[in-house]
Amino acid sequence: MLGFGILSGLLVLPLVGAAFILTLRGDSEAARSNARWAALATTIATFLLSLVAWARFDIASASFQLVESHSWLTETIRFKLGVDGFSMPLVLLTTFLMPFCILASWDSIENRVKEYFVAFLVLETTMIGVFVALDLVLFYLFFEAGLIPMFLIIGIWGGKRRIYASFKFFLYTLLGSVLMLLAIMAMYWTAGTTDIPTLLTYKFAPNLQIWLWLAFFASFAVKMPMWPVHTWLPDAHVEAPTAGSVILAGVLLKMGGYGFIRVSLPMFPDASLYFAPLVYALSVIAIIYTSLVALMQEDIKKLIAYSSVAHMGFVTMGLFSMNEQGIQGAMFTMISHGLVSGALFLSVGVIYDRMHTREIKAYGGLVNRMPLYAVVFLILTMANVALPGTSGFIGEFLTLMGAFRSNTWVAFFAASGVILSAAYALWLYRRVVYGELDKPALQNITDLNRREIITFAPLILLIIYYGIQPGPILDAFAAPTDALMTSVQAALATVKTAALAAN
Amino acid sequence: MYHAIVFLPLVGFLIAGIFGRLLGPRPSEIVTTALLFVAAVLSWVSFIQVGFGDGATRIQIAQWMSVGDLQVDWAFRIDTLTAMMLVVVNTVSALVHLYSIGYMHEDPHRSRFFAYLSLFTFTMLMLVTADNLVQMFFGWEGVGLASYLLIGFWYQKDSANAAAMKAFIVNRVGDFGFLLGIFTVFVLFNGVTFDAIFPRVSEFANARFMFLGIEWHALTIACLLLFMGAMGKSAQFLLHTWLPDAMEGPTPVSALIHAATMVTAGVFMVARLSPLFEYAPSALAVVTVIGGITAFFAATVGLVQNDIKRVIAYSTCSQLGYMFVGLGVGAYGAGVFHLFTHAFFKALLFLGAGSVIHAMHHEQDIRHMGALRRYIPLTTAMMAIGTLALTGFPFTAGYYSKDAIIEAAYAAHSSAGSFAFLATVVAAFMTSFYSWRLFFLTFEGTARWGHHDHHAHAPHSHEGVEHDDHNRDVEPASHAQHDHGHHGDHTPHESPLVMLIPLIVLATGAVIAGIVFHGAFIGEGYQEFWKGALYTRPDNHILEEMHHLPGWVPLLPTIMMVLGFVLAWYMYIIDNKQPAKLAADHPILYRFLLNKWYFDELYDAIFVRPAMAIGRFFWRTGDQKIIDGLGPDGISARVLDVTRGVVRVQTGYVYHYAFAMLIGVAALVTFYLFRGAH
Amino acid sequence: MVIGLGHYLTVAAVLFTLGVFGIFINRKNVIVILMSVELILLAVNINMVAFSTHLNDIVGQVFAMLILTVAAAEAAIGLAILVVFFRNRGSIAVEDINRLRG
Amino acid sequence: MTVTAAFFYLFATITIASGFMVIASRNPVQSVLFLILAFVNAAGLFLMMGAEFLAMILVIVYVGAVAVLFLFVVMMLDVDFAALRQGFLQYLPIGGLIGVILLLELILVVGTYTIDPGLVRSPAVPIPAADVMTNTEALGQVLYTRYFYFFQAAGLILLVAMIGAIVLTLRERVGVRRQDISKQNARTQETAVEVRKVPFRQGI
Amino acid sequence: MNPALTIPAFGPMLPEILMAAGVLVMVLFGAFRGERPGYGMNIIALALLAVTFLAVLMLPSERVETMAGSFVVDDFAKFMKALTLLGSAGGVILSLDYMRREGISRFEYPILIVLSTIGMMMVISANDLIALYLGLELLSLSSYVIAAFDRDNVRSTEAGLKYFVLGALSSGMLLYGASLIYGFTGSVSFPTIASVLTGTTVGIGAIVGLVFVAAGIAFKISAVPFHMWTPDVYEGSPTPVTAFFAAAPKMAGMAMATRVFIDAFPGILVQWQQIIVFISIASMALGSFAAIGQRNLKRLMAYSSIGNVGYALIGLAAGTPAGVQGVAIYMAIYLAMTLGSFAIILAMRRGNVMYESIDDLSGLARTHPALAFCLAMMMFSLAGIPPLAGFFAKFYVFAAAIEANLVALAVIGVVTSVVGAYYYLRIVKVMYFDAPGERYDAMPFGVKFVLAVSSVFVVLFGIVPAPLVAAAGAAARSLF
Repeated sequence: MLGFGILSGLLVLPLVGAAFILTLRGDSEAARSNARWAALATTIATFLLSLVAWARFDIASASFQLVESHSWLTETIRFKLGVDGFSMPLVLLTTFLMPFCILASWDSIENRVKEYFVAFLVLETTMIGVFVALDLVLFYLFFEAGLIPMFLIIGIWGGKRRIYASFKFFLYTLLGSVLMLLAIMAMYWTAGTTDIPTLLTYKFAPNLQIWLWLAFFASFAVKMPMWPVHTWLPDAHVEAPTAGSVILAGVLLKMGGYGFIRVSLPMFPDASLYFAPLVYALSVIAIIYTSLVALMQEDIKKLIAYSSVAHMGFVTMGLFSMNEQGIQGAMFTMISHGLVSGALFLSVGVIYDRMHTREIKAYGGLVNRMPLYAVVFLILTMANVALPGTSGFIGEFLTLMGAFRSNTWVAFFAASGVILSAAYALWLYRRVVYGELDKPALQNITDLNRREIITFAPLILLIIYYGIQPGPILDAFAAPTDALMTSVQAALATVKTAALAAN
Repeated sequence: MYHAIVFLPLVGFLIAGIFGRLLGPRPSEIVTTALLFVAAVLSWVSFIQVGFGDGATRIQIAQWMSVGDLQVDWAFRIDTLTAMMLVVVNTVSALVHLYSIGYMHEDPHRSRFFAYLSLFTFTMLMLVTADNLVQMFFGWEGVGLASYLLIGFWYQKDSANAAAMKAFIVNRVGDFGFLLGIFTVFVLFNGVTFDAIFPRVSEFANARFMFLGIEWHALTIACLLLFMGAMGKSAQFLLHTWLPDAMEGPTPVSALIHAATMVTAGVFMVARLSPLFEYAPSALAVVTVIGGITAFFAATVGLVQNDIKRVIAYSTCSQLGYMFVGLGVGAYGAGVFHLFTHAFFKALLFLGAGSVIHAMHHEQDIRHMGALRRYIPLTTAMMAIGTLALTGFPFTAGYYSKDAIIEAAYAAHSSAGSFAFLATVVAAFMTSFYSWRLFFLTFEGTARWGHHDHHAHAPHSHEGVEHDDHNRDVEPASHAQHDHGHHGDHTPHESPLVMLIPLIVLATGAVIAGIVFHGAFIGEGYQEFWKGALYTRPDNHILEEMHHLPGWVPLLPTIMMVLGFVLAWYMYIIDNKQPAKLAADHPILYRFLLNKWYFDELYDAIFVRPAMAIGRFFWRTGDQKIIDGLGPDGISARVLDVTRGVVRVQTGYVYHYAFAMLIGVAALVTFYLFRGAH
Repeated sequence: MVIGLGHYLTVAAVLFTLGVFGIFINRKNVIVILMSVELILLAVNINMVAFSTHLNDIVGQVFAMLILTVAAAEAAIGLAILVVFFRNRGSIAVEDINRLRG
Repeated sequence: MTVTAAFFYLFATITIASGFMVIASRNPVQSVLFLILAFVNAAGLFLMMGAEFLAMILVIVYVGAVAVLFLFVVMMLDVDFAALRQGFLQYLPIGGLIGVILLLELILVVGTYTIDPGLVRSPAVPIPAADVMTNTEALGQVLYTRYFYFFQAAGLILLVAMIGAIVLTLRERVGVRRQDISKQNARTQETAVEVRKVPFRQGI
Repeated sequence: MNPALTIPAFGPMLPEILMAAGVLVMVLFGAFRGERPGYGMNIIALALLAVTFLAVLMLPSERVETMAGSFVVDDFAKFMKALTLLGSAGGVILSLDYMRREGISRFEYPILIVLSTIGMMMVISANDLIALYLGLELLSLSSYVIAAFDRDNVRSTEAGLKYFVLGALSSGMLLYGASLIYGFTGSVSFPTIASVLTGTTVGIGAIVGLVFVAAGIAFKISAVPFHMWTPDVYEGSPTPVTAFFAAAPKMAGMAMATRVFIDAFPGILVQWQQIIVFISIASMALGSFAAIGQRNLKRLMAYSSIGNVGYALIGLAAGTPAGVQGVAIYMAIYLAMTLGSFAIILAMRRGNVMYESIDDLSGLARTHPALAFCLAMMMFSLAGIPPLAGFFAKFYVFAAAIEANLVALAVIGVVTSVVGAYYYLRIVKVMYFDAPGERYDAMPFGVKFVLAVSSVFVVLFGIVPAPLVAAAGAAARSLF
């Protein structure tokens, strides 16, 4: 069919669903219901399609697969899609999380239902696009395009300070990414192409690498977000509707990490080595600083948001440790954090839908009336503190190990995050779930309903499954990591030779 | 078989955990307990096979992680050490399951409780069967989780929640070290499985390793880091604060987790890693010193505690110190042997205490007990056996194991060993004293439990300079059925049979475990029994030397025991005004001990409060004032300032506009004139 | 003393400056601004003619002539706009042309 | 000092002085008159440079039409000149400073005038010598041939000026009696005159 | 001496001739027909523009000079003329309903638009300074008149007056510069100037002349600091006129700037590059910052257009084929965005009242979802967010700047674009996040048409960008 393949299908399918929802007339309950079901069907279909892609994906190969390429802006800037071991799991994560977002919005979104689902479906396209783009301009296009639906989602369906939060989110991330755009152009003029596979083999001059790296870093660091450019995240999380937070934490934050692994590390290995200490420092600060900040939060979502920042600190630390454990661990952390933090935000959404507040103080003793919820929240909390047996552990362990191999100081300080995360997460759990149920408002709160159980069950199963059997995901990372390691080690070798020559 | 041993508890957990609410409490109890008994029986079978036959093996279950050169499998490493631990864990666990059927029979959340117990057992088994450090860490944290859940089982009690949290977080501090230790080992040996590490240790005997900018003896730093994990889990000095608080959990939990099994995981770990520690003498010295301090310190605190469980908890802490002393001086067999025997008598003591508490309708303060011997004679007898074993009465289990440690400490002939010897001997005296104090206050003397409204009388305590808030010591009265304590019959009653049977079984163990096994664990059967599971360097002859000590050394612990008993007898039976007088005469010391050397307050002051203050500072000042203030908010405010300025320039007057144009032109012309043309 | 190109250019420059000056220094009356524009155009014409003569090239004069033509058209339109403005506002003071600003 | 120079300085001085008075004079009528003076003297300068046609145009078109148009508008708009006097000097220092700087720079620039002599020798359309052809004729020669395009464009500009002036200022006022020639011509005695017989002593 | 009487080639001028002839017919027709209601004259004007558009497209694509070298046609001229004609057509279409309802519907309006368009096309094709000046004056004089077209409105006439006074000053400056260039190079013809001004012997006079010419051009495209008229004129003029100003003359102005700098002064690129960089930065910064303070939509669009010109000038500053391509693409996309935005402003009408304030958009997403969506897309596009057309516009100019090593310029550009995004977002916020107001009247057909076309273009450009990009590329190459 015109040479468009399965990845194009992944991009188009949500748009088709969105278009269909747009054609629904009226704002009756029936129309809303149709919109919900259409959105759910679309996201599930997309997920199934991504499974097909996964089935066709050869995990042992480090090269890009399912590639399709069409002329676009010019002959050198093409509409080129493809996946490799780094991106495929992220695509799956995206398509997997989307149905949950739809489910989480089932009852909680009451006004402008159609627009809401349209925004979400468009957002899905842009997210998938980021991960499958094999052209830097295309990558940037999707990278930025996601801002629009997310801006609307936060701004329209958000909480009290939604306008502040949405503007901060939009402008902050935009400011970060525009510099990346310039770097992409510089690469275009230097290498003559924006084709990612070609650029992966292109060797940029070390001096240029420094600048390019910094420009990309500006974008990815904000997106991750890394300390000290993280402050948009708590605001955005707090104000976003539940599903928005899920996607924000689950997928959008991963774009930064994906960018590092797709662009910064392999294309600018010299600069990455040069700046690794900086990234280490920021990562460690992020882990400790935001964990301490999380400890003092009074808002559940804000607390989880800060914990996300800390986890992303592990990701950056792992990526820049530049060894197998670090890189694969970081990638795994991204997947795992996608599941865990997504599920955590969903679980905050559960009580928010009932009580319409996220104040920790407003809760307490939920276990008395919501035992099931307590279990779910407990498992997620444990996954969040990286208890072995949950997926969170694998990532944290591997990233720490990777960091330890390259710098013990980093690992030492980052490992203290293990303590702090337990502190804030358990304290949250204690304040919200444990204790006597003495708040009058909570007396009639109900436990998880069937829809919510259906929402959480697969997430929790996966969190535990991947904690015990991370193989399916880790193996996908193995081949591209090897490829990456060769280029990084080549850079390392040059640096060493230069150092020797200098001596 | 090993699959069954390890996974049956998991099955029990899943059944009780997932279907518990459907099945109801009774089926959950029966299923989990039955499965545990099966596992326990199998454990004994394997113990005999491995310890007295040739059953050591490695069982691969599945791959876990494979990243670069890091290969981690789910696998069992079965050797004598493991088999011994299997026995300890499954036996005690099975008995505790059984006991809990009686103890918890009023609790509406029983199925959850049994699920947790089984979960704990499973993770503990994973820990002891681990064939690599990471799987051990899995079990390590898993038992931490189970401990957290069980301590916080009565979630309506705020103190229980706090204690659960504290236990988890303090353990995490230890795990922090454990993790770094794993990394160090991995960097050195390029592997985390014991099979990859142990054969190559000697290659790295003199290796150096840069850690935090200091060049260390590689194995020493690795062992120290790993030992940090052991300190956390085994509640050693500095990381011990969680253990007494953990008594907030139901008593069977205390018996199982906080006496017999989980807290000994640290001991197990050091024993398991004996090949590493053997090459890190400095690390061993640290282990010895820490163990000695713990033994002494916990014993001092135990002297003055009034909560029956806390006394036993400090006793546990102290005994764990003994074990580490044994390990630290190189007598791994002695340490592990003490672990083994301790499991029996300490579980016995706890379960006995539980029986007392049960009898007293959840009263835990020994100041409000007394004369219980007449009401609950069987429990009293069991407690007596436990106390005897703990204090090291000749030919009880404790006698063999504890004395072996004290002897080994003497035999080490090192400064650390000497220190430990001194500490353990003094601690032996104190152990005897507080154990008998507990016994006498509880079972002898006059009944002090008649007035049920004792809460109202403030200075009722006969030692009472001050005492803990009572609410912390009382298990919650919210168990609906359990209101007979207030308006019903106050007479203590003996516990049901399901609770007594475990007591009897454990008492048997406490009596005979030492006689039966000391030969294999530390005596002539050592080599055949352990078959290298505990490694000693060729130049480590401490077990030999233990048998060639001056005659007074083996006698010393027994003397201490007798002295302690006599003193307790004197103070609590003969002249029971003495304790209060003594406390009044030395208020500072008394308060110091009663408040556990003020460790909680100290940690609160140097860790908890600063962390919160820093957190708040980072949030309010760092994030909101500095980062946001200089970053997004500040910039947007500056942008608006600029905007106001720019808009003001647009005055609407034509001449201003023309003037702007003129300035533009003049500026450009001037620029080119000064720059000059090329 | 020979009167050369420079003299004419200087005169033009002075006139040009006076014209520009007249536009932004004037506070009184828009008509004066229109006259200032005429001064500017006159200065340009002087330049054009001077260069034309100097270069011996008639293009400059053609240009000057067209400028004159356009200047006339410009004056017509300018005065027309001025008149309609006056009809609406009742004033042609420069200070009064300030309804639109910010 | 030659006569040429004398005339140059005469014309130049008067041009500049009256140019100054255009912007400095308080009465717009005076400004217009000074403008006329400036134009006339500029025409003198044109003459000295050999551009007779332009000089004449300047006087005829500018003085005759444009300046008068100005005068007309000035008169027509009944402006209260007395009220328009404030604020003249308010921005004078800074404005004047920049103006003077610009002036000095411009003079500096024209002072550096150099040109490749080759360019002077190869103009696009050389000016014919005065004895061969008059300035007017020379202009006419190129204007309608080579620069025909400009001529047409200028026509369009004038068209715009016409349309613009009309569209802005022409008003169809109601109640204003206009002359309609065809109507006048179409009048006959019957339509124009009604003969009534007026009753005696009663009036209409 | 009789110069050889040769008939110049009229073929390349066909579009202009068509327009000129057409406009004369319209004048006569209008004069005889008088004031009558109806869109007759507008239809004729549109037809004329359409025919001319076709004529432009049919022009040969190689470079042709005619009229003694004063008039040039090449791909660049074709491209920009096509854009200009589209802009003018937009201005006419948007005015249809408005002028009638405001009671200022007169037949001169389309005539003046057409005349002005002729001026623009002359400017685009100008190959010497005289043609440039004449075209510019034709364009400007018509513009002054239509700015004041609502002649009974004090704001409209004030806009016209301001525009006129400052425009006259700017054309005076341009002329003064032209005279200096003429004097210092000996010619008014671009190719000759280019051939003279090469190498190292460039006198300061020509550069100062260029500065003055640049000032005149910058005025026309409303680049800082010659922009001051823009907000006032945009606000005061009748809205369709503002739309026209923002669309068509901008095209011609940028084309003029490009042609002058690239065609006439290629030899002194290093000199004029600094001028362009300076005014580009100033425009981007001022456009972004000042727009934040606005409450009036038309005024906001004025600052937006100032900022956009700054971005387009980045491409010019590069002075490379890629840069000119960027300018061409930028202007094409800007045209669509600006017409679309003004269409929405024109849709804000209840009865006889037009609403122009940002607050009047409040809750538009609830009352007019489609309208709000279109405006939101316009705003995101103007902010340069992909995948909307505005992103590609910025992409090409920034890419050109990077290629030309103007990194600082590009960085400042992207940073100001983020500042600019703020006020575009604010409009989206008002529409989507705020409480809805009353509904507006149904959109007239013309407005709807313009809005639909431009929205489709803006949203879907990213899918098939190649034709425009290729055309712009060809246009750019024709200048080098």
